[in-house]
Amino acid sequence: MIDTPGVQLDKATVLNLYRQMLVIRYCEEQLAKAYQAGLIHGACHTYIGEEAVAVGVCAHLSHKDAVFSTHRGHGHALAKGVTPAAVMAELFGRVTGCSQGRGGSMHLFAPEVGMMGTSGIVGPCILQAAGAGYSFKLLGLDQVGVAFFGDGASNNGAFHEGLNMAAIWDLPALFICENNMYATEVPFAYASRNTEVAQRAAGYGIPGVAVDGNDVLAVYAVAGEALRRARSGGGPTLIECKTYRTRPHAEGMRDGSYRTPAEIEAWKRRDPIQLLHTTLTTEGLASVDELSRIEAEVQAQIANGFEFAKNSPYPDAATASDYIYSS
Amino acid sequence: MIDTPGVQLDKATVLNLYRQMLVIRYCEEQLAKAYQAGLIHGACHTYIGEEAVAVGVCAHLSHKDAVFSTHRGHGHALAKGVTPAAVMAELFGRVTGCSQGRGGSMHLFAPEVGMMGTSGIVGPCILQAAGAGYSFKLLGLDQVGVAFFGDGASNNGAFHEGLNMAAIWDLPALFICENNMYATEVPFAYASRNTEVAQRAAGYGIPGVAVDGNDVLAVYAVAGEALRRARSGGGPTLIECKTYRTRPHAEGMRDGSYRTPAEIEAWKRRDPIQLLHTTLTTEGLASVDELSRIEAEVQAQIANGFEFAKNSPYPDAATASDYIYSS
Amino acid sequence: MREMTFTTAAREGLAEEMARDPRIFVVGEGIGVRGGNFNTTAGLYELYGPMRLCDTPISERGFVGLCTGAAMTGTRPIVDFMFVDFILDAIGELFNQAAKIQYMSSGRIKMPLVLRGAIGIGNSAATHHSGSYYSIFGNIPGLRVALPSTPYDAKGLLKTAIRSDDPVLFLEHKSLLNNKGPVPEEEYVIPFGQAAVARTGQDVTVVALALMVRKTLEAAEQLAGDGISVEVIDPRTIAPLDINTILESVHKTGRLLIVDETFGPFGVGAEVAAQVIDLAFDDLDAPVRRLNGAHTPTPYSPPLEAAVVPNTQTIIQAIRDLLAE
Amino acid sequence: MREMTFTTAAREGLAEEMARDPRIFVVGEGIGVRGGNFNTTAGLYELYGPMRLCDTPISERGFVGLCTGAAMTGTRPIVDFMFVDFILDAIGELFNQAAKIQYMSSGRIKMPLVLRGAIGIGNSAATHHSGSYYSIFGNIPGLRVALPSTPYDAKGLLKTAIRSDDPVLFLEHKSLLNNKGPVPEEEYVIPFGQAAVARTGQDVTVVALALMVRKTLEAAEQLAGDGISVEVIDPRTIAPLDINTILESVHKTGRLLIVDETFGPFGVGAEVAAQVIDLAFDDLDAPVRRLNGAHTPTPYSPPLEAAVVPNTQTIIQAIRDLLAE
Ligand SMILES: Cc1ncc(C[n+]2csc(CCOP(=O)(O)OP(=O)(O)O)c2C)c(N)n1
Ligand SMILES: Cc1ncc(C[n+]2csc(CCOP(=O)(O)OP(=O)(O)O)c2C)c(N)n1
Ligand SMILES: [Mg+2]
Ligand SMILES: [Mg+2]
Repeated sequence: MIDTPGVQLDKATVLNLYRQMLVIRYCEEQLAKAYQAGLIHGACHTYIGEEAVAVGVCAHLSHKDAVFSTHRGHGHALAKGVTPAAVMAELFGRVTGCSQGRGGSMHLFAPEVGMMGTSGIVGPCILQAAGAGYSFKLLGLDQVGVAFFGDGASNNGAFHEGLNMAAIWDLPALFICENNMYATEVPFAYASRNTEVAQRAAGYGIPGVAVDGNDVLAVYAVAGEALRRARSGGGPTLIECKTYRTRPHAEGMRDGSYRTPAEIEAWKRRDPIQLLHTTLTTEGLASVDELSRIEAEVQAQIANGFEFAKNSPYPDAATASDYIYSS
Repeated sequence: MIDTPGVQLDKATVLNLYRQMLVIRYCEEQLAKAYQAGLIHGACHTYIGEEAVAVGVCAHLSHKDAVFSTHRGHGHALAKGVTPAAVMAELFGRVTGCSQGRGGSMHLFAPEVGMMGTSGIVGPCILQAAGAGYSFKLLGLDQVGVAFFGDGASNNGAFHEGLNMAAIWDLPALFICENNMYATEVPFAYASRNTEVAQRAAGYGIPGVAVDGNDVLAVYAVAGEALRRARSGGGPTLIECKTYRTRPHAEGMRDGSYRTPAEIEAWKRRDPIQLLHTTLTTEGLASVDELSRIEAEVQAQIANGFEFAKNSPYPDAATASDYIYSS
Repeated sequence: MREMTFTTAAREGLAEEMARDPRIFVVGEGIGVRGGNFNTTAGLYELYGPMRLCDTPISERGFVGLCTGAAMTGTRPIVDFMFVDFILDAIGELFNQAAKIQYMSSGRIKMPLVLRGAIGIGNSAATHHSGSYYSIFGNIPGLRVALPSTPYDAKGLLKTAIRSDDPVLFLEHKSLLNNKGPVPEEEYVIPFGQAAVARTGQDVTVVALALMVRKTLEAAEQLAGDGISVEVIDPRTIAPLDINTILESVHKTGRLLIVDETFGPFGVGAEVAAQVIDLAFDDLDAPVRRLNGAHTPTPYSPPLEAAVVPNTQTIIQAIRDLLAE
Repeated sequence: MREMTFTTAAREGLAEEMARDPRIFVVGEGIGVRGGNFNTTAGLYELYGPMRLCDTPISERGFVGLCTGAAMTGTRPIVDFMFVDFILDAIGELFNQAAKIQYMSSGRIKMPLVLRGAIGIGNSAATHHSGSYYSIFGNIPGLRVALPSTPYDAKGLLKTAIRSDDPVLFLEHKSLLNNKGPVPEEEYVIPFGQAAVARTGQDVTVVALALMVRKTLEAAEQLAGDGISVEVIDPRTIAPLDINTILESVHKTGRLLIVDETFGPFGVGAEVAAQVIDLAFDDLDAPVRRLNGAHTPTPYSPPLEAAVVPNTQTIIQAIRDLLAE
């Protein structure tokens, strides 16, 4: 058993957090390589460095809870249960992709597991998660709508209107702001006079919590409490996860003109996976060997997924205009 | 001289505040009658009960400062220097109206005096006032952009995006929220969990001040300080004026299904004009006779304006498609 | 058959659907206790309460986005804009999200979302309360657009809109709301994509929508006195658009005029004309003509406002001009 | 004459205008130090600093509204959207405010506002980064819409857009940005409403815009080999639309095809077809035809994406079909 403020975790749960973060990390690393190799036809925004957020939150969710995400959504899809094979196949434009090749990196849909979509447009996920909360409340279900979005999105009108409506109607919704300090190359400190996103919750009369987004146990604890509140009719919570993307905004983009190598290095030293590794080994909850075994298993899983994806067929051009309408 | 916290006013200034509030009050009362008489072709949202806000703020403005307003804009136009005749003629659809009959109640334009427009759409005035501030800052002028809007508008995305941008760029802008507790028939206490609009300023890192919107001297003091700050490069301020409209949302609409007669009566007892009248006479700054003379003068001014307006011609139908483009 | 107003008929359709399906809810400003600025929901709050008749803050973008998410997760939202002009603040949610998600999800997510609002020019509503914008909605794949012109159509099309799993724009012309017409007791729905032949005739085909159907019927009545026989076709929905009914009529008359209150350029008349010229070139004995409202923001003053919309006289003139070709 | 890319030519035009008028400023995400996602402003931040090259928060509605207010008060804003798709969140500010305020103020307020963005389908940008939407802008009175297809036009039209006192949409197709073409040293501007005859021919008139001009010229070149003479007309602006140049061509050829990458219904092809039918009915020897991209959201996967846009082969086929009529 491991004890961190406000949370008790059994070994299996913690090791699963570790595994899930690795799934994202290795999958993203594979995608970055695939991008270099020309297998990815469009954009590719990796989640490397931010894995603890998606994993810490989604560990509490079932397939019936609805997640809505944004352009940096691979991690959310994987943490919600989309297979690495389906994510990679989607970015490779294959019919076996989670969106059957229609979407690519910024349009990942897997309603079967409650991954209700990522969006190339910044903002809408906040409103749609509130809407899922509205459905669940109206239908009397104890499910929750969860939005993942960046610091940049918190300056968009959708944030204001979405959080306000979720607040006044006590909707079962979670708003997870991944504050990685930049929107593309624009620093959040430039785009907002008050860089404490969590403080904005007060304007809407709902709880706002800031948490170390690189500490998966801390995220897990905060998200768990907010979800208990939401499921029991206590309304929405805004959670600001302070984190950092250690790769450029998108693959193929230059980096560093707007941030220093020193800053990047400092954050790499706070790598969420390394942090958990240290905690687990120092607290004696898992041995290095155990963890290495997990790493090897995940490596194999990603390798298989990659093979599957790149050997999958492209969709049939004749289907390009299918599914525009329900009938 | 009159002394209220943070403001010293000479008699002429105070009497002018009194006169300006009367101009709005009598003009609106005339318009309400005209609506009954069928002289007003479209909507008519009166400002009765809220006069202290427009007057207390606009008393500090020159024609070079830019005011942007909303559907309840008669008071702002009058306080900014549009003549009652031009306002009434506009609502009567006459070519002598301030918008030459194109606009009516919700589209009052008089750039000559810095009345840059009222809008039938709630929200845009906030953004446009920030934009005026941007122009003035870029051009190195000490002019200010001012937006008047309601509590309902404070839940619109334009509020969030406009205040945030004005904050980060230190724009010379003033955001005046007229919190009259209702948006049409929807109570602000329903539409927002935190009904203290001024508190939202903290989220943007700018000053937010709440003031008794029925006390013209208090509004005058708060606005004066905010304007000094804006003109000297100190950036924008959000001012929440707590006030009340004592007539229905719009002329011809039923009232009271959403608020009690007792509530309306209580606010009528705090009538901004009556309050100033009492202050002036009890503090011996002006005699009842002096004030009565002003009332008579304004009555006459409104009567003349009304005659002018209702005897003005309608625009020529042949001009209906003029001015769509600049050339 | 019993007569009722356009508004009452539409409200009856809404009430019937809300009674049969508890997943339906309505959002909008003043659609709760107040019953809607245009009485679209009068009496329903008392039956279904605040969750199913939900008053909103002034957050048009927000509640369209919220309802998009709701439609994706098991409920069937109806957004009541009062004036459709206000939808312009929500276009991103509508075009980039609601209209595209069925496609992007390969049909695994449905989008049962109705967006209703009052359209049209009249009563000096001025430029922020007179918009229609339907040709814009018709341009976007993934959307359906219904434009009833009678109480009968209002009820039948609204019920179809509510039962549809696609996002549907349901647009009600303000000047039609109090018109009365026959509405049967027994239940019915009107499928999308079926035009109504509002009047049969031999000499010329006139396609008109919403209020312009009424105006065109008046014009046709007057012209009948001069022995001119006008066929009037009301597409009722422009997405999908029933071109076949129009083609059959043009095959008979050889002449086509499209009367539309809204802007001409890139508008409904253009699309109808382009399809007819493509598919029935040899049937045409004369140029296809369009009569539109002026391409201008809507002015307030009565004489200006009257000058920017077609009326019975200008319709009559346009028909005479076309027959003279 | 010197050659430069579309992007370089447009940027030269912007730089020239910013140098001559200190009231001009640009807002957008990453248009400051970064120089723009599409290098639209590269090098200008160093010259003019953060007030005239202003990086913004992700507040599209907000900065369009802000720039509307700025344009009303003495400055000349340019909104750089990077992808025009993002303008959909600002449609309310654009259609209800920027487009209407000159009119509502009876011409006493001007609206010198440029809104630029990349359009078009390609490179698996998928459905949120492939939009064009120009027929929608053309439907709205008060707006101008420019669609350059060459570096020369990009510079000349952008300078006209910046000098205009009207709100102008300046739309740059992503697949054209790196195309090179001749651009003179000496200054020039291109007036709005003047189509370019991109290729003269006798047998058929093809109207095309933006990237489709290039594709149509390729098709015309190939058809020339078979002795088919195609006249290619590039309107360059669709609001205003130079119909006369099109009419003259149709008078000569008797056949008209409109090739447009964007959605067919209520689109550019519909408007051009409708005007030609109305004004040149007797000149037409065959139906007016439209070749459009598929009426669908834009898919990501290369084979799907390729299937939803016209290409040289489909254009050739459409021309042959029309000539066979
Ligand atoms: C409405 C909209 N505007 C602009 C963009 C272009 N864009 C894509 S990602 C991005 C930055 C997003 O920053 P943030 O929300 O902090 O997320 P992060 O990339 O840092 O994870 C921008 C501006 C967009 N996709 N949508
Ligand atoms: C974007 C938009 N949505 C809805 C409306 C309809 N409407 C007109 S006034 C009003 C209420 C405005 O309330 P508030 O902002 O508090 O101003 P007040 O009328 O109380 O002065 C509404 C909802 C509108 N004009 N614009
Ligand atoms: Mg960020
Ligand atoms: Mg109010």
